[in-house]
Amino acid sequence: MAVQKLPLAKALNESLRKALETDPKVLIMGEDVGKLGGVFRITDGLQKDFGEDRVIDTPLAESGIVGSAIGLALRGYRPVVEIQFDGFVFPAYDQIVTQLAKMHARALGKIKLPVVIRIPYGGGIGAVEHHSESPEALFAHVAGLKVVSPSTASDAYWMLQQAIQSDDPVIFFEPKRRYWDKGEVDTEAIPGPLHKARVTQAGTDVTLAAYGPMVKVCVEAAAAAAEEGKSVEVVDLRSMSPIDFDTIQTSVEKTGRLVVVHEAPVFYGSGAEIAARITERCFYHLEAPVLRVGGFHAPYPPARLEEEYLPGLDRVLDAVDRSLAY
Amino acid sequence: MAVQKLPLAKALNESLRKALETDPKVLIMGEDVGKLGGVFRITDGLQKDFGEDRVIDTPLAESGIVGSAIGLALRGYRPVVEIQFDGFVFPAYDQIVTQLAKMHARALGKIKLPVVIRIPYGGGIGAVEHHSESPEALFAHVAGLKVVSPSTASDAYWMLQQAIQSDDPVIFFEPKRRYWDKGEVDTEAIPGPLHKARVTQAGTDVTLAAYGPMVKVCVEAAAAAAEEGKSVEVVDLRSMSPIDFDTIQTSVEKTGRLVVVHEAPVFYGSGAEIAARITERCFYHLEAPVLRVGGFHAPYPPARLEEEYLPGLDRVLDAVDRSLAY
Amino acid sequence: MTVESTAARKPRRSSKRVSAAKKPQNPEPQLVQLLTPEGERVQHPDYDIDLSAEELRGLYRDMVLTRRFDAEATALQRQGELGLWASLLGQEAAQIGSGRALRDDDYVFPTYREHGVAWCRGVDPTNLLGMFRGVNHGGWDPTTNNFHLYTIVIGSQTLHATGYAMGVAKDGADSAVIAYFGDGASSQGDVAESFTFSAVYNAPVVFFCQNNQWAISEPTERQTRVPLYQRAQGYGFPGIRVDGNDVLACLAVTRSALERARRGEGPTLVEAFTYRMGAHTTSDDPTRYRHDEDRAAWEAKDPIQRLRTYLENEGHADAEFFTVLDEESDVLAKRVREAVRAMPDPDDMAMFDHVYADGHALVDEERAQFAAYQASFAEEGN
Amino acid sequence: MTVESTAARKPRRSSKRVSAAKKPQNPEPQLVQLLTPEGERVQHPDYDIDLSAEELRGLYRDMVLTRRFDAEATALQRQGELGLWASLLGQEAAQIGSGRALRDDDYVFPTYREHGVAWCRGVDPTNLLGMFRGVNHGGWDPTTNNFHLYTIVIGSQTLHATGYAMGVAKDGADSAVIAYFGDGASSQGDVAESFTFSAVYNAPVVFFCQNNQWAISEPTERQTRVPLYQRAQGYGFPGIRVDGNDVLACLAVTRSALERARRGEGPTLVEAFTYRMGAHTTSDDPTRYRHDEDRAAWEAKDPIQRLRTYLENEGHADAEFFTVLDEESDVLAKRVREAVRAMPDPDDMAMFDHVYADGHALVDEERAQFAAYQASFAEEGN
Ligand SMILES: Cc1ncc(C[n+]2csc(CCOP(=O)(O)OP(=O)(O)O)c2C)c(N)n1
Ligand SMILES: Cc1ncc(C[n+]2csc(CCOP(=O)(O)OP(=O)(O)O)c2C)c(N)n1
Ligand SMILES: [Mg+2]
Ligand SMILES: [Mg+2]
Repeated sequence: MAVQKLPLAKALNESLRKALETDPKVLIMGEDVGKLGGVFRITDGLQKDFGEDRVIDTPLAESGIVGSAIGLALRGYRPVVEIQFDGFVFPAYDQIVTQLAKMHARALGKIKLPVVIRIPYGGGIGAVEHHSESPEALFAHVAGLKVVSPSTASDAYWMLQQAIQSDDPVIFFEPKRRYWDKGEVDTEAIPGPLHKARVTQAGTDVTLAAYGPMVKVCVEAAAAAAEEGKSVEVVDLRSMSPIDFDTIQTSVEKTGRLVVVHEAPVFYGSGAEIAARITERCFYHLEAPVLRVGGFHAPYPPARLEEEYLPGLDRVLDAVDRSLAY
Repeated sequence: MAVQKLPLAKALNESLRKALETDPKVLIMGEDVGKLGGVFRITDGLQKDFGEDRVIDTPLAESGIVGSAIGLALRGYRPVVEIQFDGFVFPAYDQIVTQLAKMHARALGKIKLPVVIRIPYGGGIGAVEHHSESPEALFAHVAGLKVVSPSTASDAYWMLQQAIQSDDPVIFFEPKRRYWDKGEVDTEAIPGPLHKARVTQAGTDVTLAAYGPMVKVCVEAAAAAAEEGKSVEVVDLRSMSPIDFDTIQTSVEKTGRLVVVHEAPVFYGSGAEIAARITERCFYHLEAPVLRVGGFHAPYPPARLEEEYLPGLDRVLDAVDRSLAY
Repeated sequence: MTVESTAARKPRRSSKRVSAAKKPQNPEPQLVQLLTPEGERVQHPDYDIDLSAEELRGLYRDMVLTRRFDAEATALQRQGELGLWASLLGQEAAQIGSGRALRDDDYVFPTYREHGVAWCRGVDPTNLLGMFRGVNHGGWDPTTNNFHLYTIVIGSQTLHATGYAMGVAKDGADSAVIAYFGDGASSQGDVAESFTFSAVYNAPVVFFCQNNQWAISEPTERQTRVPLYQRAQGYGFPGIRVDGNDVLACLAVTRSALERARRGEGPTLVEAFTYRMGAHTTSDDPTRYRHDEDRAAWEAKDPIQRLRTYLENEGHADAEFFTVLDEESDVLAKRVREAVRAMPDPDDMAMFDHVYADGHALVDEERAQFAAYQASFAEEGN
Repeated sequence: MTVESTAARKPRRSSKRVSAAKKPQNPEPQLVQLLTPEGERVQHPDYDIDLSAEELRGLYRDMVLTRRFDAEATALQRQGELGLWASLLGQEAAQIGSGRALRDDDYVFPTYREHGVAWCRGVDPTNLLGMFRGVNHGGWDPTTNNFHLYTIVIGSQTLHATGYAMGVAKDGADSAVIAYFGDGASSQGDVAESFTFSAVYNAPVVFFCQNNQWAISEPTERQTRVPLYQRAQGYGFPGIRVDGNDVLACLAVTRSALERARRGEGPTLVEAFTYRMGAHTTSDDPTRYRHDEDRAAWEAKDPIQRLRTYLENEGHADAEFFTVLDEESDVLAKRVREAVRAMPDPDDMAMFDHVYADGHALVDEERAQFAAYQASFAEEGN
């Protein structure tokens, strides 16, 4: 049966399975991805079925994981790397930024780097330090990388397929607190382009733009706003590099108002890029400045504070109201 | 004599010398900072005068340099770390982001991390790959770090003093192509606050905001524009985290137009943050969207292309014209 | 330079106040052992130790109370009072042995599992629980007990320890520094760099690797194909493997390494060979990746039981001692339980505190905005 | 496992077509040497090599042409044709010896100084100059000659080599991979991680460290307090130090390490002990940090001179050979000079090319905007 209702985590698992089945060059690498199936079980059962040669438990060294994945890619493999948590990608940052991102250009296109780096990201799961961060802007700023994040099970399935098929390095941010959210996945669908945004919810008064874990919050905010008679359009960006500005622009030309929502700190975050560019594109359409709702300029707080830290329904609605008040 | 005309590089050298003299806890660490005096000679003569115990040639390992500097800071020292070139800071990125930036907060303020990381940055010197990058946004996004960049010899001298005196980690970006530019340094002046922007040049039609190496270009652009009868105000931001939005706002409330200029890629760069926030603050004052002039979304190109890549006089003037055309 | 030659330089204390070792019977010559799993005292040519009955009881008490505290924390996690717990079960000897080798002026850089070392440093155990409850990222002042905050990013703290030790040497102090890390951590580049830096600067640091044979689900073979203590030699300093379930050997070997550091002879790597008896953390499910038999085999090597046997056999502790200790354990457990339950949630505004020491305009602005936003609900009567 | 025991397993070839070694006279037993600085053939118990006169002349020719190319590049930098040059002067034997040990199907990961290895791989020398002239970041197709692009960030390429070697093993191929790096690079965490990964996965990779005793201004003592070849042992694979100015020894030792890799026995670390005769790069001023005497002492160990002495003494090369080679050098130098001068600047738009393989909307947008912007000047007649 092609259409199944799956938790987002399971959709990723199925997507990896499909990739391993389809292309013998696809490899899974990471810490605990083998017997354990990863701390979030995204690779559950894959080593059992595809062997240790294709689903590889690595030494505990993220630079080594990404650096050796680059070498494997140069040899013709397509490694899909798992970083255990957002906060642990930084030991690999040098390899990602100076090597993975730049090697294709360095070689004037003669070699390709089809490496996917999967990173469970974001907060809301009550974890300890370094387990709840949203570092996407730190990758999106870097030319040579593509950065995406699904918000639904179906997107998780298909976007991961597309990321693996891409000949470019893709940083694939997985909204970890949505891993258990179920959604319909049609494994025989023909997916749209990887980097295209989607209007999740049509509206006329304000546009909410979000990606990954915050899409759900925005959809809920739209519903709540609707009760108060406000018509909110929600755009699921899906890709943070490139950003599908056309879709946002079309929406903003209609609504005249934009609020960008993400968990990452607002300061130098993706909301800044979107605000700057959309303001340039829609200068005469905007009735209010683009507002941003996101994390504060502070380390991700201890779990007992994360509810306050994370942009929730109320903070989104507050921004909608502020936007409408202009 | 308190007032001297010094190249920016020499001002930094004098500043380090003063810090070593004043505070026995100040240490200089980095690759080749000893006998060689650093590849740019910023630490010239310091090891000779202060000994190997205070001016420390380190093993070739940036994570080790920053990580051990953190340990030294915990022991009560004030390490001033030199990263040889912008593109070589990434092996240290993990220590900077997950440890240096967060340790003070992690300890609920019980420990302090007075570490300065000096990074010669930016292009224009005809160098090979990794020697011309502008990664400031990748640090400014991270809470716990302060990020500054001087544009003149005087600021180089004083801002480095202040960075060393600060109890917070400071990423100190040095505009390497301005190292040889001379300026007056008054070593007995009373400097203004480290994170305050300065209006370098008053004007009424458009505001140009820049920092580090691009300030000079903006001043030249203002002069060129003046010949065409356009009055351009130039704001030297000096600090990328925090950003002195008040000074920019005051300027923009006057001019109604803002162009932000930096070498770093525009996409997710500091111009985005400034555009977003100033648009929010000055929504009813802006006659044109905030425009950004900066690097393209591409790896820093080979030297023979850098003149095209770098925002020069013409591109800044073009943006001024485009802004005025609204 | 081999470990043996170095250790041999150490002046040997010949007077044995407590029973001397019976007969050498070390199954693995590379492994320093002073107390067998059966509770028998054995000798080692390079390491010996000379403890009073009181000191021995002290080590036993430390291990028992640490284990009890650890068990209580695991229980508190199950009860929902903690979000997570990383148990040290099985590693008590490695931690108490090394922890008790330290002087007050020495400085400790732990991972996230060194509850036994924290105990030795005098850190109130309840303070360790704050981060696992989610009320802070580290609930003690590292400078009070010279015990740094727990470091979660694997291996990072080995460089902090190295830098700190460089500072100790600069100060001309004869303190030493100890950095804890795991077998998994040994693969991190930072750990290798800390070996390089400490060797090059001859820093007074002891690298104490608790090889509990697992890094979450990965056995040590995923990190190395030779014993980890051998890693040090290629960096130019001694490495030594000690029975990590033998508190006496851990104490002796760590003490010797610390003395070496104090003498200005630089770093030492100690590999404490032990076993993680529990799950990696309370979130982990070890049944997915390892067999019960292994665990059973290691139960026979329990660090507490072997010292108890020895204490009893030698008459160094009477029944009352054990009874009193049981009571003391109960008191500790109760105190911890109550303290955790009483631990208040932090104030909402706390997240803006201590981001910077000298302040930051944006933090001030966001704090004010958030306060106003929060207040708006209060006004609305929300 | 020691190097010696491993090497001993290698089948020894006993027939010596060329003169056998006269007498063993290795001053440093750890250092594998087959040709003394005085040009005398010596024997080593574990490594030998058996080359025809033609092969010997070939090695000599490679070294001479490499040196001449290198000198020409330095001159071109002085003339302003290159922005920078990193000379290999003094390291010809290490590079030609190791480079000639490779098979076509082997894969090479160089630093930025492996011009001699590039020569062995058949990369056109002029292609190496593009990045130093500033017209590209790497001017050759790595897959044509199995010679990766120069890597500037120190140590990174050792991990790429390891991953590549893991791929070779997965493919069931018997190719090997070689990763070059310097003494300075040995301190980078990435290099340590590549040792760990290659050991754990038993990857067919040879780590070839040219210890030229300097990392810009820092002597090797800033990186390690023991010889670097010893580093390998703690990771569970052999390390061996070879006279880096002895092309025969470098060839023999590298060949043996490559064979070991092919046999599925995993990585080897080769430390070629040599000396950087020139500045770090043309931007460097070594007079600030090192003495001329050192350099003079190493001049006596020149890799080219010693092979020439040997060739002449043994009658393996006549005067004509040297004359022809001189002419060939001149031709090469001239060709390089002309090629560099003719090297066109890249098109302005080239900076937007190859940022991505599959394209990126923003790059397309910026390319179009920039083209329009450029065109606006053309229109204005600027
Ligand atoms: C850089 C980094 N990567 C991954 C993790 C996730 N992680 C936490 S503990 C652990 C295993 C550590 O194993 P080991 O070093 O042996 O210590 P042990 O837990 O056995 O005490 C991993 C992979 C982390 N904390 N930091
Ligand atoms: C990560 C990084 N840090 C610093 C540099 C600057 N740098 C270029 S070469 C060099 C010295 C390298 O020494 P070594 O590894 O011995 O190689 P050699 O130049 O002697 O061949 C340094 C510090 C760099 N390229 N990369
Ligand atoms: Mg472990
Ligand atoms: Mg070198």
